[in-house]
Amino acid sequence: MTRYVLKRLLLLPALLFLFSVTVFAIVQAPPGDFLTTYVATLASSGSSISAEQVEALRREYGLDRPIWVQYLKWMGNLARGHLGLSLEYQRPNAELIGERLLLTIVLALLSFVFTWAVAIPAGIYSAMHPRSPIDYVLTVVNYVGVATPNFMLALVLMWGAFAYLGMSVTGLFSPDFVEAPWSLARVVDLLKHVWLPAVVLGVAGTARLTRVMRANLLDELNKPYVTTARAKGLSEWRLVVRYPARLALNPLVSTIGWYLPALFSGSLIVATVMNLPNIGPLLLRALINQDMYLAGSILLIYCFLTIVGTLISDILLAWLDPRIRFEEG
Amino acid sequence: MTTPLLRVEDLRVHFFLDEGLVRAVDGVSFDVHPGQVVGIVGESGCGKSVTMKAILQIVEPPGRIVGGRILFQPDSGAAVDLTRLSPKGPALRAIRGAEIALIPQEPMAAFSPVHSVGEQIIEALKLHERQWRPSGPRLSRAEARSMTVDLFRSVGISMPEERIDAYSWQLSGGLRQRAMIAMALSCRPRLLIADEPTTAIDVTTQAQILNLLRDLQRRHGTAIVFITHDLGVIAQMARYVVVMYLGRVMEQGAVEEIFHAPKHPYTRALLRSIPSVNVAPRTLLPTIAGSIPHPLGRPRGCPFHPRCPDAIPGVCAERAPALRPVGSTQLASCFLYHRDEAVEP
Amino acid sequence: MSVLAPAVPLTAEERVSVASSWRLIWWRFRKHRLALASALVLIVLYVVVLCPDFFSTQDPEATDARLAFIPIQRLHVFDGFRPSPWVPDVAGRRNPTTLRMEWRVDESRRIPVRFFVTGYPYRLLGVVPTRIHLVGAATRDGRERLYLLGTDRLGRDQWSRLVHGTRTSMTIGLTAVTFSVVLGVLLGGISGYYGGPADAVIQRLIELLQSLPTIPIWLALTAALPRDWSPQQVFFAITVILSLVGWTTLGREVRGRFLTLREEDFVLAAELAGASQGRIIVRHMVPTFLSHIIATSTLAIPAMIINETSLSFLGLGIRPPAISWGVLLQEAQNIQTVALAPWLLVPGAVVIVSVLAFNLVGDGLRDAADPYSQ
Amino acid sequence: MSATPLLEVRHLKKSFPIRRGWNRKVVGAVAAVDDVSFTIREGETLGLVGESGCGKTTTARCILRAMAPTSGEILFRAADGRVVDLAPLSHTGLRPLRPQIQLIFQDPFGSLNPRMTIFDNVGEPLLVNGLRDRRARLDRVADLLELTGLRPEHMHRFPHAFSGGQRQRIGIARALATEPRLVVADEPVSALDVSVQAQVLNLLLELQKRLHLTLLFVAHDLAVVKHISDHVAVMYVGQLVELATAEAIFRHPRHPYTAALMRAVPVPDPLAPSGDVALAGEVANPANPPAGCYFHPRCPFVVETCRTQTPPLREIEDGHVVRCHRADELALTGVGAEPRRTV
Repeated sequence: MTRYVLKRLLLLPALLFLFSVTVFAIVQAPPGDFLTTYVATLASSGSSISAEQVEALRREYGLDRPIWVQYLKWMGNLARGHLGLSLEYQRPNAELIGERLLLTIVLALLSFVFTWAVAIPAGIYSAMHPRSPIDYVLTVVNYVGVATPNFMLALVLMWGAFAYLGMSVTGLFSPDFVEAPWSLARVVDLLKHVWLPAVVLGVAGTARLTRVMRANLLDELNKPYVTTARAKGLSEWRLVVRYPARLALNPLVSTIGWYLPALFSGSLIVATVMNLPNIGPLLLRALINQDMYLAGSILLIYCFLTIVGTLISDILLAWLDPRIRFEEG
Repeated sequence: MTTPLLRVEDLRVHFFLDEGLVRAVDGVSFDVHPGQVVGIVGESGCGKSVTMKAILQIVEPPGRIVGGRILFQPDSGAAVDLTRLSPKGPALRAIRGAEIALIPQEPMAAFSPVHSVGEQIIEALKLHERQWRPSGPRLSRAEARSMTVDLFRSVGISMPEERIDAYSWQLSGGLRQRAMIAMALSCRPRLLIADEPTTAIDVTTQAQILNLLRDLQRRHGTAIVFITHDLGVIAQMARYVVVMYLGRVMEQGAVEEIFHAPKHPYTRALLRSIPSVNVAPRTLLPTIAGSIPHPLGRPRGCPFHPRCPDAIPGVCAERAPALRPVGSTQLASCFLYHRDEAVEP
Repeated sequence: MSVLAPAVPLTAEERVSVASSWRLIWWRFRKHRLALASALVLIVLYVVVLCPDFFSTQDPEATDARLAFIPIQRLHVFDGFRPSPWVPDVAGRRNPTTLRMEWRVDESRRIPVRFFVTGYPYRLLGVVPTRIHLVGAATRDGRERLYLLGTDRLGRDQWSRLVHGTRTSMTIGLTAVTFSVVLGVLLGGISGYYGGPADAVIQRLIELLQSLPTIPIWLALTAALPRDWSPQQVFFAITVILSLVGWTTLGREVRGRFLTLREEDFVLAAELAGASQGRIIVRHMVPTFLSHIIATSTLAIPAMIINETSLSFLGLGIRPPAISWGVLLQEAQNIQTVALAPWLLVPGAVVIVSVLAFNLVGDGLRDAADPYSQ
Repeated sequence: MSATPLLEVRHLKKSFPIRRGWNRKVVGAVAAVDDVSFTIREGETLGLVGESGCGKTTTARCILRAMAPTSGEILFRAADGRVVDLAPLSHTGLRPLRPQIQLIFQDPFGSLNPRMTIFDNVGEPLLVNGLRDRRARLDRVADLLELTGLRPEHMHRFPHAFSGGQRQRIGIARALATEPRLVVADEPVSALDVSVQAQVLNLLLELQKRLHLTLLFVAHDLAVVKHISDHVAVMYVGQLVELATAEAIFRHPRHPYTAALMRAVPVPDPLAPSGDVALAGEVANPANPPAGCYFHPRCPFVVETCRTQTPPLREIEDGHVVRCHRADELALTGVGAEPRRTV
């Protein structure tokens, strides 16, 4: 088990390297660089900047060097914990990302908890009572849930709340707390607001997970070991939870690896619609304005979260399933 | 004779498929006396495994017991009709595993792959604790574990202390089946249902398992219902044999009579058609014409009549014969012996 | 020799005995009523894709600020008891304080709706010049118009725009999946059939692609598209981007199928008969997994549609003046506007219906795909 | 005994690499077939028996060249009289010989392509070997179906319309399509019901007589093997342990494993007890076989030599070869010596 985890950990730097190259290539891809965009923005707003100043800035950011030097410089800075300076905001990227990252993770984790807490019991119930009325209702809900893009759900909710209740459900804080420093009151305020986006974000995933759980469990229920357990005299509920549900969970656990990252990145769209202060809207702006080091840093953070998610699910799976533990160990 | 431990009476289990009705078990009756080994033999689709599942009330939907009785004689008191008990209720669960235990066909798939073998046996021990040990302190984990080790030893598993923590896929086929037998015996049941316990196993290992079962049966006096398609195994294991074909009992009787004086044309033809190490080699074997009909296309009347060499025109195709005595211990359902004994279709 | 009894009951025997796999699949698919109905919905949608102008009532690009935010005119099929479709007229009045046009439905004035009316000129299927449209207001003076789904802030007819958006969004889903299938079958096939080093390289590539955070990468890639590209170029680029990430699932599936098929007895039999590799692949392997690939691809289309819609919604996918469902929904980004004109959310409902239909058809196909499993 | 050998297998070896780790490094090998030699004469049947994992199927697949042997020779007398070594041949080199060696599968359900009609399934070997004319193929397939006891008018049906036994007949028809000289039957009846088994065995016996077929019959069921074979070869953990005529091997087995295998088979006669004295232990792991004789940990007659020295395969009687140190001194009993009680 330890060896297995160690092996996975050793792969991590290699993956990060590959991802960093990919990310760098993508943010470098647009024609021109952020200075051109910057100059254009300044020009359009009426102010201007001299050619010397542009050159100076270009040197400062190393934009005049060959591309691989720029990459190495960026990586070197990253390794030392410097995420660089955002051109647009003229603030350190680390500062910009810091709090938003925390909120991103909180949102994703809450949404994840919601998904599993709802989907697993619902899936088990459906599989144990196939073709029952509740199963049919759940199936319909699931189909619609899977088919609804989460930004659409957010829009409808926001519209409903605004048009019929006269309230706004955007943001993660009440106006008083948006800029306030962290305090217990602020946390409480956050909790009051965060559940709705968390649910919106989790609906499609919950629907999908319920369906998968139901299908997996139905498969498992036909296996001979279930007959053995039943012939042993176990009660139906205990039997299902102890044996087939446990085995039906295994393939789902391995999907945490992509589900968590999908939540991180899925929150991007919802956050934009609902105006949530997490890293999604920041990335969007950075991309549009070619604020490349900010965009690059955020993308790399997404990659890192993805890798960590995969790692966690692999470890969980190995812990749950002895077959994997022994094979790789 | 003693009162039977298990009496199956006119059992009917039907499967309600979208394509039509499959009468998987259609009027099966037999008795199992205490300490007796009864063999149920038949080809694929004869309903032998469904009969076994019906006894334990673990027939999967869309299958349903639609008729008949399964009377089980507990230690004391009157016999209970298992078909009357709720399949998920506590009364039946107390019988499963504790009074009637199962040895399934595929020992590989019959154990959960993510729980150790020992864990699954300990679970059974604890579950039925009050039945196999009505008084005394609650079973501790250590005690259950040491009992499992003893069980392993008694079924001939070497190094039981290590094997108890193994997962089923770490054991060889023979060991797995031994562990399965240990689990089935853990609560000292009075009836053991062995569903093709050696089909997936090699012949030398099969010999070991059969010896073990015979030995355990002699020592504990457990009654066994032994289900198989192998006539050799049935001849060596059972005292009393039930021959099934397409959901019905064709013939039943003491093993010597079935093998040496078979009455039903199906039994006779079946026995003649198997190549044996004692038959002259490279000669044509007497065969049964045709093949087993599709379960949805079961013939009217006696299910065997289209393939039967002795079918009586106008009789066998019309009505199904009833199971009636044809000798001292033997019963057969065939119009050759009881021209007028039919069951309603 | 022996008399042969049929394996299947005699009634349906002959029909089933000579039924090819596609016929068996069709028989099984037919049993899923919902999937069948959904297939019908998809057929209708793709007919719309073929000639959106025919189904439009007005030029989707025509703007008129004076006609902004006209509400939905409800279509009535019967006039009394006579089947004669009509819509009520709307009358506008400028609110003196907000200076906004306020529209009132006037049930007393009925605008008759007729089939095959003359409207703006276009080319049917891109070739035949015509002015005939499926439905329209039967106008006497050419003044009355039909707003089946109301208008947006620029006074554009929402119904006509939706019909045009359907063309883009439904096509993008299909083409992106086609690209994915080509990539997936090719790479997955090589990986599964030849194995060895090629397999190892392709497997690592798939793993790498699958562990990339998709949406941010998509955003970054689409943001990198030059601003001055034509709508066609953008459309093509978005398709490629969507399929670049989407082929991996299909690739895995194809590889898995090849791996199991290589072990099948009937494939070995063909090999031993002396059949060439090409024949084995084309005659034995491909027909076996083709139905599965079709089912999987059908199930992959909705994800593509949702992704396109999301990207365009954020302003990074299809860009105006091109129209797609996502572009239409951009109009609904402002909640105040939506509160004023809730019909702007209708394209969202269409997205949901089409995705639902694809999922149901895909599930039906998947269940029917393996007629020999029982 | 005077017939010419059709197939001569010499020192056949097939090992599968054991791979571990992310780079699939080869860390060892399993010898699935370990130095197997035998001869099949024209028109005869050789039964190859053994328990699962003994290498009998791998041997058969090597002869069919469904896989490449690691070493050894597979000498096949082709139709034109040449003797060809199949072992080193490439895909293209094998193609002209493929029609002459055919396989009957164990699984009647997986061996026919469910998406092709019976005509296309049975006709495929004809088509790929040059019979392009559809009419001629229709005639030939009709003949083959009749030969195997099926109704030719059913040839446009799909496999799903047939029962297991019928499918096995179709499989046999396909194997015979190219008029092969050697037919390898890999457990052809073990997946069939008892009442259908006899039909297929009879068909094989009849066809062999009529078409002068040579059969390699791979099976685990000793009764079936005894019934159909002229010679019997017994394998254990990849090795050939005994080879003799069916008559000799069943009456006087010389290897303790052969004798134990025979005794383990339950006889369908309650008055003829069998299987009472079971072999102890389990089949050795071919990835890690014991030293000396592979059978020694289970052998009731084991002596010190058996533990250390690998016994050679030697001929102790005319045509009776055995791999046992003590073959000369042991008096083992076979089966079928005493007549069976008849009804």
